[in-house]
Amino acid sequence: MFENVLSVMIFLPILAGLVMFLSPVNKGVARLAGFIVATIILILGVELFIGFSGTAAMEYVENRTWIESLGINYSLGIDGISLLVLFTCAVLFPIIFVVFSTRTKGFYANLLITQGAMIGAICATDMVLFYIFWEIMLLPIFFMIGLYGGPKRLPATLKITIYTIAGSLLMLAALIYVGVSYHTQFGEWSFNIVQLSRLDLSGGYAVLAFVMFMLAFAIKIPLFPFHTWLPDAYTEAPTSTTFVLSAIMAKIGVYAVVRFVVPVFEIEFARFALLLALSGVVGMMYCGLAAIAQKDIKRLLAFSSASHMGIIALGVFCMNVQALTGSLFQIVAHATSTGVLFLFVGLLEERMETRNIGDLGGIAYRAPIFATFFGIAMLASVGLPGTSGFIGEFLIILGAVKFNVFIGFLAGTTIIIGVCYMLWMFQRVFFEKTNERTEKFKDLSLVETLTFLPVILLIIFMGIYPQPFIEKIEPAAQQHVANFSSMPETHVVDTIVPTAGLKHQKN
Amino acid sequence: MIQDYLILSVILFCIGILGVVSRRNVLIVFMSIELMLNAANLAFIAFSRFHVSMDGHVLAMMVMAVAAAEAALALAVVILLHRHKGKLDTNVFSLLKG
Amino acid sequence: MEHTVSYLGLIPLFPLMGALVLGVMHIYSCSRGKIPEKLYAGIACVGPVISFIYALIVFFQLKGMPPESRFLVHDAFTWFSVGDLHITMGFLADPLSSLMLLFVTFIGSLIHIYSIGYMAKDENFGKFFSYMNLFLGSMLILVLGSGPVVMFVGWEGVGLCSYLLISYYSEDTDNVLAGNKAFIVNRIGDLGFLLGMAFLFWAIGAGGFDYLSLRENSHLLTPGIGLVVCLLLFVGACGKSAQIPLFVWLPDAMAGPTPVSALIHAATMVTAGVYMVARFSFIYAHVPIAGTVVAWTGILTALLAAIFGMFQRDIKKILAYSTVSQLGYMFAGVGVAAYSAGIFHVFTHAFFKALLFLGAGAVIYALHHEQDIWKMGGLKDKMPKTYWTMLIGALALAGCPPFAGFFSKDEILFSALATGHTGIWVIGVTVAGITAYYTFRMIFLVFHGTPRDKEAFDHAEEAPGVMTIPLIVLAVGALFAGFLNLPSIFGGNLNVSHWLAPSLVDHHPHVGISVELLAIATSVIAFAIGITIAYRKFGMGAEEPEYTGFAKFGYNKFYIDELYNTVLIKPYKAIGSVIWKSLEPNVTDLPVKLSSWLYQKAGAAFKVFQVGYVRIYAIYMVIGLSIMSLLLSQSLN
Amino acid sequence: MNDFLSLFPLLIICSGGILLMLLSAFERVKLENAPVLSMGIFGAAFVMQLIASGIPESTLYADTFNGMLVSNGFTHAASLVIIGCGFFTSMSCHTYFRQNNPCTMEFYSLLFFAAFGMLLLTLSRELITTFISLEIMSLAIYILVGYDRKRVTSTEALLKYLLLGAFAGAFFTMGSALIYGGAGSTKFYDIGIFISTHSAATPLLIGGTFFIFIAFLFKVAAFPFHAWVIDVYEGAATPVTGFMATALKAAIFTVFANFLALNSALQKEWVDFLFYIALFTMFGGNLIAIGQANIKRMLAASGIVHTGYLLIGLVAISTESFTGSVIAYYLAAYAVGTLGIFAALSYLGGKGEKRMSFDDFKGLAKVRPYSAAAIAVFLLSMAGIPPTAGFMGKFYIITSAISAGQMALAVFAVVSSILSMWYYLRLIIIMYFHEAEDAFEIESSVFAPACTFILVFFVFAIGLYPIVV
Repeated sequence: MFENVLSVMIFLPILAGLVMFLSPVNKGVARLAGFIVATIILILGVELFIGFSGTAAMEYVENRTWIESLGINYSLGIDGISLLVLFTCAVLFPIIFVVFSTRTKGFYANLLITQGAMIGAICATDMVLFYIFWEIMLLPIFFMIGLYGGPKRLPATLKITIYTIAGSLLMLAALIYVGVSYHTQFGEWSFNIVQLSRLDLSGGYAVLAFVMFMLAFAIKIPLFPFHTWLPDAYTEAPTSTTFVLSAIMAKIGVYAVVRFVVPVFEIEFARFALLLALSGVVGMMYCGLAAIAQKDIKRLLAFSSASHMGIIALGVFCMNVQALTGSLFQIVAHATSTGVLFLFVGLLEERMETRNIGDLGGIAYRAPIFATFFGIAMLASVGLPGTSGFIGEFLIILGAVKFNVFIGFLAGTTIIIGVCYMLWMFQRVFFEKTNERTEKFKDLSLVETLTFLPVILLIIFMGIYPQPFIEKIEPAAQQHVANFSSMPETHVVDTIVPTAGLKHQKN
Repeated sequence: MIQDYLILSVILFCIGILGVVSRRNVLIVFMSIELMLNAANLAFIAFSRFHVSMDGHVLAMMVMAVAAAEAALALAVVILLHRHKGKLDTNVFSLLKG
Repeated sequence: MEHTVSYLGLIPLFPLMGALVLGVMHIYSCSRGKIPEKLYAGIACVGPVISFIYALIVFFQLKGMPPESRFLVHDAFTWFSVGDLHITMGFLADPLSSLMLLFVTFIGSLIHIYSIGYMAKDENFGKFFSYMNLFLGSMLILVLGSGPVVMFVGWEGVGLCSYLLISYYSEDTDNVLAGNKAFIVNRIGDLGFLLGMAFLFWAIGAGGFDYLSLRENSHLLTPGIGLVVCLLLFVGACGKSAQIPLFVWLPDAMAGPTPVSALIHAATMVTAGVYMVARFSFIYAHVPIAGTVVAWTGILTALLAAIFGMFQRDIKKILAYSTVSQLGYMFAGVGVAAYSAGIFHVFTHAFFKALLFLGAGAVIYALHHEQDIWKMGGLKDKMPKTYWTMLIGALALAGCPPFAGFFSKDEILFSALATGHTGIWVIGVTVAGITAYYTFRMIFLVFHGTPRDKEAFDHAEEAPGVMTIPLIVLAVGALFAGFLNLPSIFGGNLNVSHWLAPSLVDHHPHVGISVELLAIATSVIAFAIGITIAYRKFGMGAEEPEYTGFAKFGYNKFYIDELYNTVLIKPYKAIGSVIWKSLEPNVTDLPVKLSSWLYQKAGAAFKVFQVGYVRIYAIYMVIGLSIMSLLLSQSLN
Repeated sequence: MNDFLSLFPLLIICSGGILLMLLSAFERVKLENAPVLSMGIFGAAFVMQLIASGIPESTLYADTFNGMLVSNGFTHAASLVIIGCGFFTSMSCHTYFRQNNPCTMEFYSLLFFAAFGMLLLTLSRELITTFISLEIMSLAIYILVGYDRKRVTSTEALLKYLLLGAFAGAFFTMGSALIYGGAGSTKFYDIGIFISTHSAATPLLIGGTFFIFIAFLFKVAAFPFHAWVIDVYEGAATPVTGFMATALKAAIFTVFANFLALNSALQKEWVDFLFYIALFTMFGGNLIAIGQANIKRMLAASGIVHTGYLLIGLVAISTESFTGSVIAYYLAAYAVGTLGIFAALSYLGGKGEKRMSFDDFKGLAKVRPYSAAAIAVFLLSMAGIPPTAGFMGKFYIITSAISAGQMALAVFAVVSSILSMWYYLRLIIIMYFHEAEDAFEIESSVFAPACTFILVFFVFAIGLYPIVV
């Protein structure tokens, strides 16, 4: 069974979700079933993580021909690049089913389908397959925001959907271009990333394709200035959806850059790296500053999440092993810190019926456990040493300094910017005097405590002893960077940007 | 020699087009379309003479047959329209728009 | 190898475990049933004491070794290793860290004991001690860390604890704000530290990123990079040790409970910066310019803070500024490459400043949290123990021979003079005078003269033993600590300096005895002048003067807080709201909005063409085909 | 034998039409069963067509039809699509006419004649044959459009369609006349030979081809000959609209592709022309669609956009090794989606098509979740979201475009499909994210819903297992 564990992890949730849709079960049953499925996935994920031998190669590979005429295969695999993303996606889901009880069955079904699709996107090593899962994973989000979201959900959901689909359709054209040029260069059709990395693309269309790829991922991550869908979507979406969006889906964008863009478009990537890195940093500062001005905790966290994503993306663009490993590690760290903060805010909202920072205060006295957990997650998200947040940020900043001193310096400011808004929020929500609203705040129940405790422990464990994670991803990162830097420098200069635009089609 | 016939047929064709776009009475519009078809027939005949082959004549016959069928349908429509509005002005029938 | 020992890691571990246990107990007690304070107190004091014992063991083990190879290491585990960056969670005990270790654990333990009395009947007793233990643990990690990254863990850990403890009375917004300020300013410093580490790593870190390897490779460091690294690290030191321009947080930090001020904001944490500079002495030694920058920053801070100290009325604020000023001295010392002198001042300062704070704490405790020295007076007879101990502390601070402060400060000034930094020396001497002045201003106003607040005075009484005993112990320290590093001129042989020598790149200027005498003489004179002026003004119960002119200016700390507020904080927030209110919707999001809007409008406009007249449709066709045929005829020829 | 086998479906359809006409004359069958009967005949034809599709090589009817008809894989695929459309149309008609003014038996026989014309069209390799089959098809469709004599809108649709259709037909005849003049023959084969010996750029040929293209472009509603399609779709009965939107388009595009592929020189000559037509068609269609409030009109407009994509397929066909597989697949994918949604509309529309505007479908998901889900699936398929058939179709089209070096066109296609997300999502949002105001009571009939759900299955089946000829 374990040789195609990945397929199981992909299709078990999807099928479960579909069955849930079609069968007339009540929401309690749905929730239980969802929890069970998620737990199975969790177990499989952990098992897979332990079994992963940490070489630079693909493991748990599956390969079946699907569409011969175009060489599209159903091929899955996991390596150091995707391992931690998969781990995150597999591990964090059960929490949602435990914490939030007030949802209909459709919601749980959607959640499961999202999980399956995301795992698919993470494991796919065939570009077309990846694209298919990539698109599928958006649809449940669309429905979840639209059906269960906040008051201003309709514009938000329309915006996120069209914005992201716009990006991914451009990517579709680009990836077809890649496939076609593979066909013209090697005389056979293939969309498998391993083979595609043998391509050497150059010329205007390559740049165009690269841009289209990056656009899709930049929107998903989101990179500045393509983040404008994020505040609305994150704020209007139901908390668990926001959690999924920020904790996992955004990471898949980063992952996809590493997996699909870098190997294929070395030259273009090298040429645009500085620009991209800059946009990452600017986004970090921009969103971090915007977070200060927020009255709504969730929106504040949305901006903080965007800000951190900027840093994570930066790590990828720096393309040295420290930064890359840092990013891959930070993917988990950010999911466990900021992502979990979203869940906490969800709890807060359920208990207080408000997310407005001004209406809160003094919760720490009423709910020490909640405050402690929240505090730890917050400290992790501001990258305090001893929590998971530090390792990643440290590595990324280290790499950024190597990449470009100026960028490195700007990236460093994240440790200041982050702490500013977080402390500001923590002070107003947890300290100061309680008001009649927060007087009757209930601390975490035993179940909730036990649910969140593992995550909190994970945060601390990953801060104190990250090596087990790092040693699994580091070889892959090493090789990735090695392949990248083995790219002949001469290519970088002789690629021309299309000046005449698109008007010269016939080539 | 052949040019003259062609020119004539083109002129007929253009008259037909003009009729279609300029007139609003359904009957006249249909007539203009018939005119265009006949222009085509004329061209067929001329070309078949030019190529010294009978195909053109046959084709012309076919076209006429089809034209007749169309005309039949057209007349039915005319009656239908008259039933509805008592007018044959095409501009009357503009419920579907926007 | 014989240098590897297995217990260094335990030293920080005990307090950390204590913190964990106490924290859990506290949280437990919040929901169900209170837990007796005695239990908390017991657990709280275990950690520090055990660590102290271990510190002694470490000390003696090192003593047993040959001086040049005096160090113990303990690599607990590989923390993380990426590419050629290998970070081990390792601990290093060499003379420098062992000295720090000793007094940190010692004073830490004392203050824990003191706090049992001071914090009695506080409903968050457990929380307090949990934080204190956490602090001690982080501080020990900071001291013992075998490399910069491990040090950084402790570095930020103590920052966190100081935040938590400053905002300990968190119901009051100002305290929390003070905490935030401390944390954020520290973070600014940490940025420097972080970048400094990054530069250091890319320069020479590949061969191993711990002090021993770095020290070996330090000769590979190019001067340029070296300067950058030094300055960046010094930024970190400024943040932690409250030097210009980052000193603003320390006075506000007095919002925390007094033992906290004593332990964190006087004795231990704030000296971490000095420790760090000394740690990296092998780099600073290469770039004298950096040293000069450090020295001047330090001495100017000393001057500025001393001036502020002259006009404060809050007893803790006075002590806070004196702390800043003393830290300035220390930096001056390490800046002029007299590292051992700087560290020695750290050592002595820990004693007398902790002593002064605890004394002040006792006073405040006695007067029910009255901190304004203009409301005190005549407490001499009421609380003699406190008085005498504090007097000793004051003398030590003011640098009166033969108290601890005298020797350490004099060592610094002497080395400044000897290394030719005359300017620094002059300022230093002046500051010494000012120090004497404001210290005794405080002493006179608090203990001599007539009580200014009658009924508070009546209720005042001597603090309980659990508080006074630490005072006495510290007083002893303040008295005799100086003799540990007795310069040769007094027949001593600079024990501490020699002890520290292996772990520092110290060089002792050999100048004539006259210079040394000059230095001593001047500082004694400065002290004398300062104390006389103080006596003249406040000796026998002075009345509160109007703060006018320069005094007002000084009392308001030259309005530096206001300056920062208007120059940095307000704009920062403004930028935030500008981005959110106007930039985000009107600029960043504009293309998206615009395109969708255009699309909708265009669609609406396009409906016009669907007029519904069949004739018009025919005309469309004709127009279309005529245009096409035109284009075709173009293509024909 | 083979040639007869591949003609067999054609004959079945034709005789089916005649049979139904006779039956209606003698009134032997209850009107109720007419659709069932027609479904049966269509089904039989479909099976035969499947069998015929097994024939690998193409059959040229040299002696039977003097080379006027050719059947090959492409025509087989197209015929399959057309017959399938007929099948599902008659399926949804069953339900539709229960809740609208009932029709007579002739309706179905006309359906068959139309299908017959289409099949003939796919096979025809000669201009006049094309013209005749075109007219057979069109005349039948005209009548179907205007079948509901009592509804003035239906009549108006008929008028518009007939008028403009005849107009376009006239162009076709003129075009074929010119080509006959230029090439001396009306057989595609001979024309091809003529072009390869002489050139495709003689005035007569260009003029003729141009006129013929106009006729084709009109039938597939390409910009600027699209104006009629929206009104006609709205006026016609929903199942008929579905039939027109799918089968007719399939037939025309087949013959269009065959005509283009008759000689590479010809195709090269016209690539640029088609490039711009495709471009304008895509964006024009989107612009029209976004403004529509009526679902049928929106679908008509989106049909224009899909015409644009198919035109890209035509631009990209490589005449050397022309299989038409891409176009055929896209036609199938598009047909499945469109038929499905029209089937759904034809039973959700209610009495007298009272529910046809977006707002009428508010909160459909709350009342009829399965129907709403089905519609959503069809819409997503049209939008080209995986894993539906529409996605694979778009994938093939773009692939062929880029392989033919038409990168720009590919990008434009992508952009236009981004634009089309807008109105597809709009309907989904209205169905799902609004509260229901309507109980959506409908005449209980199993056929149309069954048809819908079968088609849902097909959407995924074709999408996940794209069998490319």
